[in-house]
Amino acid sequence: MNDWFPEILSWPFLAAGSFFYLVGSIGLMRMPDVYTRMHATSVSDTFGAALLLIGMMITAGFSLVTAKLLIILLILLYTGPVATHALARAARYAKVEPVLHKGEEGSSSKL
Amino acid sequence: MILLTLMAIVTIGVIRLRNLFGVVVLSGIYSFLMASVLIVLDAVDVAMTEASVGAGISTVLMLSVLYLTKSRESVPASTPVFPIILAAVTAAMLLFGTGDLPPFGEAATAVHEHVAPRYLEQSMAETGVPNVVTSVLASYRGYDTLGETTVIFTAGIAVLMLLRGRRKNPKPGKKA
Amino acid sequence: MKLDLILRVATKLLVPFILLFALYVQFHGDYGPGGGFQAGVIAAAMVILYAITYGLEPAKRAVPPAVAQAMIPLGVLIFAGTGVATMLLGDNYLAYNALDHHNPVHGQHLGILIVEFGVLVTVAGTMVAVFYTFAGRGR
Amino acid sequence: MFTAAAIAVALAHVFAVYRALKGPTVFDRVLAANTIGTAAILLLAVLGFLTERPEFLDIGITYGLLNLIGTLAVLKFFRYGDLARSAEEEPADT
Repeated sequence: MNDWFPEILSWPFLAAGSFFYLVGSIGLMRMPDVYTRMHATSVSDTFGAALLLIGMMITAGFSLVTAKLLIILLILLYTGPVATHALARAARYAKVEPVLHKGEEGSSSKL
Repeated sequence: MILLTLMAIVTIGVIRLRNLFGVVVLSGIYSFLMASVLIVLDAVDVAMTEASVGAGISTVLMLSVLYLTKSRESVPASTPVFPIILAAVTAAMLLFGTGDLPPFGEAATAVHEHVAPRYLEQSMAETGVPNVVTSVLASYRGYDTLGETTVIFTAGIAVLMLLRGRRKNPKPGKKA
Repeated sequence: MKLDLILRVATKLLVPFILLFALYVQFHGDYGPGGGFQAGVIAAAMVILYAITYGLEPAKRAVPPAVAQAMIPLGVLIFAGTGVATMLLGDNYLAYNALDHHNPVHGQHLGILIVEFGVLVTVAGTMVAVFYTFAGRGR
Repeated sequence: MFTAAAIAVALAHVFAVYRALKGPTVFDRVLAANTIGTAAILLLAVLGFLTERPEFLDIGITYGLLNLIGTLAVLKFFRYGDLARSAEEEPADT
């Protein structure tokens, strides 16, 4: 009967998710060193992905698809921070220096 | 198509990069893109295989191979002129050959009219399995799948024999 | 000395779900995408994840290399044995209709499941055994 | 709307591939690979909705579970130079 309602409701989520995803990706491209890039991708990996998936869930209604989307969302929210944590630790261990001053470009260690 | 262009770019990156760790990571990216392309082509089972093998296993196996060798590729001594010419000629011949192929995805070709319609129509009634890929793989073409399993078996046994055999001899001297 | 505490806890929580998903891919392969090969690779990836986080020795205690190596021929035997069984039941090699005389369709379904399970066993065993040999070298 | 989302995710692919090719350190490449994994999952989901075939989502779950394994393998290799070692055998560091 009101078929249009979930569609309209999901639009803001999809739009916001796309926006955050693009912002995070641009951050991944533009930021000066590894740590700030990780910071930028956390936006896209958690917020953008979550909003996109929630938007799709609203569109899908109450079905098996929603359950699978929820599983994907939980997996993303679970593995993303773990991977980023391991990445930051490994980068720190390999002595990749963060860029502290504005004039400096790139990281000082070479791998 | 964006994905195919990205795949070409990543492949060139794999060729140009000398740091082999970077090559491993890039090939992981390549298999992700490949799986996405297969999804676009509606080959769901193949995409799943590509995803599981390319993302999970092959990265780990390449890394463990990398542990046994150096981590940087050596610069080739001379520019390989003859192989480049050979590859260019082969590519030109293949491109010339594709001109005679029917358009991509057309239903009325010889390949699609032999047994495929029968599989698509009868598979549900004959095997009770909704996924046609599974029924073709395991039932209609059961001999082929048996052969593939035997190939995996042979490859695994061969790798095990090779690595085992070489480990015994240089063990006292090499291991310090 | 708990260096990778977060990774350890995360792995411990994730491993059962990967195994569950592998079984889902295996036995739901008739209805959705997937099948024996993919499920075998995912199951092997579970063992590899455990070995990466916890070290090779605990993984070898959990899944002994002898078991992994025995799984390689076992899967092929399951596959080929299905064919022999159908032959003994009075039909052609790998003709699953013979597995259930009352309803050939059920026989087909059962045969496909058994055969896919054989593929799973071989693939998982091969991947795990190859990983053990590669990772165990040079130690 | 789904088309816009698909375009956004595809653009994210482009940026991440740029970072993976350019990245000065290996960690940049690993980060880009991780991002591409996530973006591929979202692309699968969005494409599944665009083409009305939501069974693509199983593959998304596969990606999500296996993406972590590849990332962790690379990082573990960097940290210890060996995939087989466990952290308990390590001398105290960091």
